[in-house]
Amino acid sequence: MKFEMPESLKKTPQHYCPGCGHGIIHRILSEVIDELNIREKIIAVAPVGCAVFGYLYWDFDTCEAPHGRPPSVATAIKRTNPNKVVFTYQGDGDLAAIGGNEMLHTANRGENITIFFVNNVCYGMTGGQMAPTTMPNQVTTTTTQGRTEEDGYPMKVCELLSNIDYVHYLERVAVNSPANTLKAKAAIKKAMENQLNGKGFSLVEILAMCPTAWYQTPVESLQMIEDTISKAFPLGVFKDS
Amino acid sequence: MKKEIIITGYGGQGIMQAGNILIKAAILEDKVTTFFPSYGAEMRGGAANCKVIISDEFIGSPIVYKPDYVLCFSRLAFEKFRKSLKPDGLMFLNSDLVKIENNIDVLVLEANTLSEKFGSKIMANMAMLGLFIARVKLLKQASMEEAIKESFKHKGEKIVNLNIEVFRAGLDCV
Amino acid sequence: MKKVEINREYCKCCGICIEVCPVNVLSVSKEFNTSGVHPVELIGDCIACGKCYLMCPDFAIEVKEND
Amino acid sequence: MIKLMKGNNALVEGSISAGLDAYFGYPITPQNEITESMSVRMREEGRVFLQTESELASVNMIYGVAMTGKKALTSSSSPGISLMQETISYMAGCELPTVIVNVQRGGPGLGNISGAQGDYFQAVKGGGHGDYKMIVLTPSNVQEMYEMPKKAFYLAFKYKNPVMILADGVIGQMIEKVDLNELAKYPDEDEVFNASDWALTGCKNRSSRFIRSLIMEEGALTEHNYKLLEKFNKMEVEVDFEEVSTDDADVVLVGYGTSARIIYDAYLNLRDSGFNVGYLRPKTVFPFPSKRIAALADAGKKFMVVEMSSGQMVEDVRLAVLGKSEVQFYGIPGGGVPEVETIISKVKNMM
Repeated sequence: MKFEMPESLKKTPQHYCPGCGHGIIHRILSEVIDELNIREKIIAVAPVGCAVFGYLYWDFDTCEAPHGRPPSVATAIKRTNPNKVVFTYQGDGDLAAIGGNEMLHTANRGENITIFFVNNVCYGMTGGQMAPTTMPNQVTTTTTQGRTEEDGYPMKVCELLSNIDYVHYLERVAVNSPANTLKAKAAIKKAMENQLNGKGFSLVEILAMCPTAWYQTPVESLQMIEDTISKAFPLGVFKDS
Repeated sequence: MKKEIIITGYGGQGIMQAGNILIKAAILEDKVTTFFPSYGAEMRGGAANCKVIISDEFIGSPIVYKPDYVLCFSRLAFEKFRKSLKPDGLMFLNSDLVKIENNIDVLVLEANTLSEKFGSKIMANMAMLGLFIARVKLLKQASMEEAIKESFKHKGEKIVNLNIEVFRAGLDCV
Repeated sequence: MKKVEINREYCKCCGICIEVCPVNVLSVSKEFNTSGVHPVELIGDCIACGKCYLMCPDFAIEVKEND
Repeated sequence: MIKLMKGNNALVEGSISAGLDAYFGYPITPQNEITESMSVRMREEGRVFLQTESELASVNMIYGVAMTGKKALTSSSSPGISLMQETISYMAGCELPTVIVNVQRGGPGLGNISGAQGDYFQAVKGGGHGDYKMIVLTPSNVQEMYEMPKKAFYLAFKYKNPVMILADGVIGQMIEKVDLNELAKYPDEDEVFNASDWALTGCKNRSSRFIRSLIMEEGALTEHNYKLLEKFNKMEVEVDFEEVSTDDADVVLVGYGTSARIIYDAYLNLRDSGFNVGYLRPKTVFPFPSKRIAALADAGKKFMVVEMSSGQMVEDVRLAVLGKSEVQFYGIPGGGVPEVETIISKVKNMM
């Protein structure tokens, strides 16, 4: 196995907080793109959120979408450019909150695009507010006494989408250990291959660390995913039809 | 020459169809014409009207406030439009649907009854067009019939001919 | 032989690589990089397992042939 | 080919003739014929049609297509256009060529479905956030509904900016004669429509590109805004208007879209009665024919502005006139239509 930076990643320091999961996901995604030799065919759609600067790190064509709308932007790019490989990279606020409707309808149309859904159970960029995926009792800047029932229950995107007939592939992975990261990379690869093979809508949900908003050290946040978050959001394949 | 026409009644009575036939006939005679429909949430049963202008010159507003002619298919529309008619204007009334006092100066036709004689009551609009053209002579019979043909050709020759027959029966009622 | 190469300037000293290293050959250095971070450094014999590469969020670690 | 056609349907044919690659829309009255007709015609032409889940999705889809240098259009009516404002601002910020059609209806709120002109400010003054401008074309007849999409795309690509066709329910719903002959070619259109130096097409044989409107580097957004401003100022040359009998006029009637047709009737009637009135119809409301109006004001002419609103475009007329001449306004808001007779009596009062 090669442990060297992929060509699809720019050689640059990045802006994420220490221990943030985005860097790992950016890298394994770029590795997959290199391995599939599709860098020149990629049109990526970045979200509003911490990953809005994806283009600073990815060395392939990338655009920004308004908050919540990457599935629509990607749908349109893919439909008018069926030979390109189009993916969105979205956080939990972007995909599950403001963009919930676009997510549902893009899935329901079985669009031949790939969504990478980075679930770090909070709004990172704006400073750690509650997200739809925030854990029960989790303290955030808008649930200072912990998330209560009145604030809703963690939204399980894979489980939700698994009821949609037209969805092809759903898997939840995590990047909190070397073994999990390798599984995450395999899932990302499979989701990209699905698009190349015209299989339709694929979504990979990736549980990722946000030590800053979780008020933890990076190492503690690895354990938080292991002990708590992956219990609420079980890892595994939810659909592969 | 510029004549403004309102065709009015309920959705489903062929109001828009009648207006469309008028503008098609007008185009066949190289006239300038506009058609502006009422449009709404109701597809059938609600109040509906269309405004048709036929002119020899450029038409400004397609909206008609004071019509020269009203072709009326409902009581409600009759009350509404009789007041807006131009002083020398004419109202054509489907008297199967609207009963009026005798002293009002309108042209009446039992259009549904006439239509039913030909086997269907949904051709009352053709009967009224016949009456209208016979009285006003705004457009030629031949271009009207050509326009009717154009409008119904997708439904087959039988339907075209039936509509033309009802139109002619309306013509003969003046 | 392959071994860890650390880009001192990219490192934010999150400590994840130290946590996942099975042979405990990574440690926080005493020196600063230009961002004021104590970057991670190699202090023993690397077995080139690549776990630190897999888990580094900062593009700061590669496992390469030593020249 | 001469045909009788609804304005909404003519817009569809004009868009297809203009080389539209993709249409996205969500039903709303009074523009449903556009979405319905696109569903048939775009598929017939082997191009992309999609009925979306919302206007948000529609506008973001045209945003996506524009990223790749292709021609995309969405249409809606007032409330739907309000929903699109965020992404219109993004498109201006990202410098993307798109066309948005607003078949205006009565507002505010859900309002009604009658033709209205209450969205002028939203279109011309920037309904979305930030400093941006959009070229706004105002069709006044079915022929222009056919011809303006091509012009809109040409200008959108020329300036890499969203362009709006600001119609209304009357123009959209009315039927009149339209000549569907092939649209004239702009001399430089091949060059203008060629997006190869900026579009996202995959980074084959070139370095990777990104398109963004988030510009966080110190001072960079100010610089970007100045660059945009320079572009908006250059759009001035695209100003277009129609003018009749203003030379000897004491009062010039000003209106766009459906209002222009109404003032034309008033103009003819007043001229027939011996009054010296003129007629001026902006075909673009951004850029606005301010210079021409200023020149007419300098020549001592008064203005009667007519709109299907409480008075929006009249503010631009007043800005152009700068108090040098009298500007009167007559409008009916909320889906009402100004009456020719009222215009006539108001103009007579100004004489």
